[in-house]
Amino acid sequence: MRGRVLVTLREGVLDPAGQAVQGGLRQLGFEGVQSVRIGKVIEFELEAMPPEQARARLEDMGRKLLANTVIETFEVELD
Amino acid sequence: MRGRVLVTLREGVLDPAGQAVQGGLRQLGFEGVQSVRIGKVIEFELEAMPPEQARARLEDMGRKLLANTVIETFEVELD
Amino acid sequence: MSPPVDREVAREHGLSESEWQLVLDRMGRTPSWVELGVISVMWSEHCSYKSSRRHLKKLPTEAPWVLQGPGENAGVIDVGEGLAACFKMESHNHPSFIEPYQGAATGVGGILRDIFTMGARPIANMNSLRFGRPEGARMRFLVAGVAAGIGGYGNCIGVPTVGGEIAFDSSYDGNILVNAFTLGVLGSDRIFRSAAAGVGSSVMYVGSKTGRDGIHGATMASEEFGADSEAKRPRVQVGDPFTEKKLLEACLELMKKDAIVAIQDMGAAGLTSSSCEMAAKGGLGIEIDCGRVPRREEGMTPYEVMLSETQERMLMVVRPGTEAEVEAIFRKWDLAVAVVGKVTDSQHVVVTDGEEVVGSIPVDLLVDAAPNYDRPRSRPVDLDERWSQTPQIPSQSPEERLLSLLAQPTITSKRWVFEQYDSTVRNGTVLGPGVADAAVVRLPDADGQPRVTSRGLAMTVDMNGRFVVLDPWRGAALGVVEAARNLACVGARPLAITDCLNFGNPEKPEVMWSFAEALEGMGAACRALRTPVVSGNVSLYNETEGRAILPTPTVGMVGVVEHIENVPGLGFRAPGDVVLVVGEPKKARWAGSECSSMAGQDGRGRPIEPDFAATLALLDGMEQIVARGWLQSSHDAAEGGLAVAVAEACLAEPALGAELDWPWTEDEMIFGEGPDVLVLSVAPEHVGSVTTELERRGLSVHRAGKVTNDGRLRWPGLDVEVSALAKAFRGGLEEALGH
Amino acid sequence: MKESDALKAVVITFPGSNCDQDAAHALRVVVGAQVSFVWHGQSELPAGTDLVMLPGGFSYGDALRSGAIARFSPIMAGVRRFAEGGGHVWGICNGFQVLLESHLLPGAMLQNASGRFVSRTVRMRVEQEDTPYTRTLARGRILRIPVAHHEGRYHASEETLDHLEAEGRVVFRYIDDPNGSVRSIAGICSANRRVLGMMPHPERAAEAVLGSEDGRPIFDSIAAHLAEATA
Ligand SMILES: Nc1ncnc2c1ncn2[C@@H]1O[C@H](COP(=O)(O)OP(=O)(O)O)[C@@H](O)[C@H]1O
Ligand SMILES: [Mg+2]
Repeated sequence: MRGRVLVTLREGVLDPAGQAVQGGLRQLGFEGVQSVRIGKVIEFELEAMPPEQARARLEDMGRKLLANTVIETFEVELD
Repeated sequence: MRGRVLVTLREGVLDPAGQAVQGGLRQLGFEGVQSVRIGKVIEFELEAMPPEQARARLEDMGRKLLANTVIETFEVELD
Repeated sequence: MSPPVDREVAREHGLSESEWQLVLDRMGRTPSWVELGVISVMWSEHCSYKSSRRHLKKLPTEAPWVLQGPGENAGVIDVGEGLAACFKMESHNHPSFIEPYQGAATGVGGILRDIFTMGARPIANMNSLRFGRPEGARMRFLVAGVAAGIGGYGNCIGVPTVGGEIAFDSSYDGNILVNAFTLGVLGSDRIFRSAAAGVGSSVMYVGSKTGRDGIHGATMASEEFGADSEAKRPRVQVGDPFTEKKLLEACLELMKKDAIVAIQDMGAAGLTSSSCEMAAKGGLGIEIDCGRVPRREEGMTPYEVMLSETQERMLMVVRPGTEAEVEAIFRKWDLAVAVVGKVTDSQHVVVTDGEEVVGSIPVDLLVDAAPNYDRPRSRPVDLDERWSQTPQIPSQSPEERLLSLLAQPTITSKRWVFEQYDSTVRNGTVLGPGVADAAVVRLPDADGQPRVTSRGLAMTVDMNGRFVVLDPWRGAALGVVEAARNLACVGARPLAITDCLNFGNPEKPEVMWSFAEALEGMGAACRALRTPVVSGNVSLYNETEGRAILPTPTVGMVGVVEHIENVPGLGFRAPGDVVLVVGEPKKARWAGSECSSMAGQDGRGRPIEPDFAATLALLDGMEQIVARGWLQSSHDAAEGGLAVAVAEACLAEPALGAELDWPWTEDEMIFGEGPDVLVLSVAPEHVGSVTTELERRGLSVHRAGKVTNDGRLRWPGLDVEVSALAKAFRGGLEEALGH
Repeated sequence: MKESDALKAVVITFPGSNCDQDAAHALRVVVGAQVSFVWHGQSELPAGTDLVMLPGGFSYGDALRSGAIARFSPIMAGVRRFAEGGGHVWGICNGFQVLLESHLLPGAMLQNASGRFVSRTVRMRVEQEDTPYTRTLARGRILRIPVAHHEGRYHASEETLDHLEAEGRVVFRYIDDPNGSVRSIAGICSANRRVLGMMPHPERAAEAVLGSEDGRPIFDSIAAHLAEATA
């Protein structure tokens, strides 16, 4: 079974890469972009288990390893 | 309006960051993880426009800048 | 709109009862919310040095070559040819414990800014790191994060990391140390300073836009970690080296014009401390309109704007009429730039939000009248008893002892870490990490750009907290001596030091006693070696749950090398070369040694008394010998003693062996630590001259044997394969970190 | 060499370039080049340019992928025209990454297999001597040159790789590969052999006092080649 954890910087935390990309898009002439934030997506292939259990496990991984909650937040998505 | 572009490494391309996370999870005692791949999520705040136009624009950015199709694939998601 | 200010709110801002009373007395009224914020950060330990100020005064700070001592963003010394070196070291211990990558990265970013604020182009970074026992997952995460963060920032901005030190000890389990050093070069007549001048002149803001980053980071650095610090979730700042690179180039570009009157980076406590310091140094007032500060986020209050610790920002006073020129340069580099205020003669820091005055504080209240404590000190009652004890070292074969020492995290090769640092960018690295006791970089031109020359700068960071905890006076002095000895190895003439004083809670009399003693010892050593202190930093409250770190007053020493083409590395070079041992190994002691720590005996004994005259003689002799190109290699004995120094000399690439016939009698002579002992290798034809030069200065020189290529280190009573040494040494850190 | 016949090299400075001065220094010291810096926002190269150097560094902070944004800088259009007109373009480290992202060379760069930045001196073998950059070097010669990068793992499809090998366009190969590059590739050139991209930094190995002079012959080669071409 598949799931993913999206890790993004907390709101208000500076995102230097996002800003550089926003600058790049401006140069490229892409208009209408008000803000860009870059995060990580961590995709998992898990052994078969009930969705509730998979979600709990991914949440736990997010807290313990995938995100540093001082500056990041995360979201779990299951297929 | 909001949208995002998910960029992931093509299948078959070695993903050391994913492997490191998999190793870290194992050390922490997480079981049942068969594979981990890490990609990027680029979140956009766009000015109001019809969804079709927004999608087209994100697709265009994905092709031109956000992903390098030699090594990556991408997916567009709109809120 | 702002909540009312009272005693309770003041306490939450870190002000003590008496400090709050002082505020009320001096202001004659209750401060506003913004005023309280400003006062509390300016009076924090980090900004006010309230516990340390009176002790720092005892350090020597002057010499004819000192162009700028403590008091500015960094110290500056004359290095000849119209050039000057600007350097400083700073701690980022607390943020790095919470978010190691960003904490370490922003530590590097901050020290870099201190250097280019002075008008210097940064050309070399070093760092001094202390970690706890590396076995646990958390500590491994911290080591990996700190290394990656230091590299991530320095590599991106393109300043080579040329050296450093890393030690592990359980006292740092809950409080790691991340001390970052940067050195830059500038023309000696082009020093920029921070004193505001010119009433009416514009105050300009340049760099990143302000967000709500790390508000109250300065007070965080001044508080002991409690178990609730996880819950407090302070907002750690994120570093942006790309923006800093642009800021660096833009500032240096502007500095070539005649526009800047004063410049100050926004470090801890951001706009608050930079504006207050500029006003105080100029004996003037300053007015800041928060409404004009470029922002990244919406709805920020003046309180947040004044206290934000967003990185990569600078404040400047500019000459009237140059505003447009300044703006053009920063726009070209795609950076925020704005006039945010002006210099006044009011002697007040006035904060407005548009037309509305939201704070007005007398400058002297923030700086001169800031608390200045003579904290109680007490000499530990059991000190004499501990000094009289001898560490009990279990008996072991010399081979086994040597192999286990080489694999200790503190001694083993740090390659895993320093290979993550770009050490060769800027075309100046003559001796980088891992190949010598001190780093050597070629002296660039006045713009800091590479050029062909024989002159160079040598630099090192050192301190052994195990000595300091046993005897703070001797320990701190021995740290300065070790730094000098490291410069001696590359034939450099030391000129000055910077320091970073990492201690526990100063409100504990024993901690305060060790702080004061260490400063006395450091001062004595600096006076004797004629290396004044030109800059530095103090980090207190390095404790977790009441347990203090080893007192660690790290020093960074800088010297000049006249012939960079002749500087030796630490490794043996050619079979047949003669090995000389310089100094008096028999003075080495178990006290404070790696062996005593491995045996759990760290608390016992007293380190040796430094012999400054001998160190001076060594410096002088080595300078002569290296200048003539007589040395193949030189290495000093430090952690692990003489035996480890010899083993490390065998482990250069390609590894060589050695056959030594110089007899040692006690394990303590070759595994103990303390005295100035050097291991040199010399081509046979120069042995006579080298020996004469050193003996002439009263130093003992022992002809100990020769370099071989038979793959063994042989010494009476010790015979071991070099490949076994290599295995222990090269894999030690990876092993310890579980890689 | 007279000022007027000195090689005219242009070093492009992107925001975030940090080896631009090093490249210029080596070009001056080793081959007496006349070096000018061109800001990324310009769209034209100066007339009479012999060689364009895309230096190392972190253009645009390496956001997204190294070289991804720099590729769209105005000057890259000029560089492309220069290359298409037969000009010589040399990209080192980040410069190589920019060349890949610009499709002036095939393939892409990935994060090092170790997942960590790597800074060390590596050995690489000269695979081709018939390029403007290696003509004074013998095939098989081993050079010791520093690397310093986080994204240096070269990648291309098998088909592209076979094609590159068949055309003799793999110019340098690592002996002790620091990053896991496919087929240990350290440097490649264009079909006309005039565009070279390489991860190692020969400009840091051009003076004995800095530890290695193995980078010098590459500078000597391109200078000799250009001197002949313009003679
Ligand atoms: N231990 C010390 N030894 C010498 N100088 C010191 C020491 N600690 C602080 N200083 C000096 O005090 C001044 C203030 O330091 P600091 O608050 O770290 O500056 P900044 O705000 O630029 O980071 C600087 O000039 C610094 O060099
Ligand atoms: Mg400063």
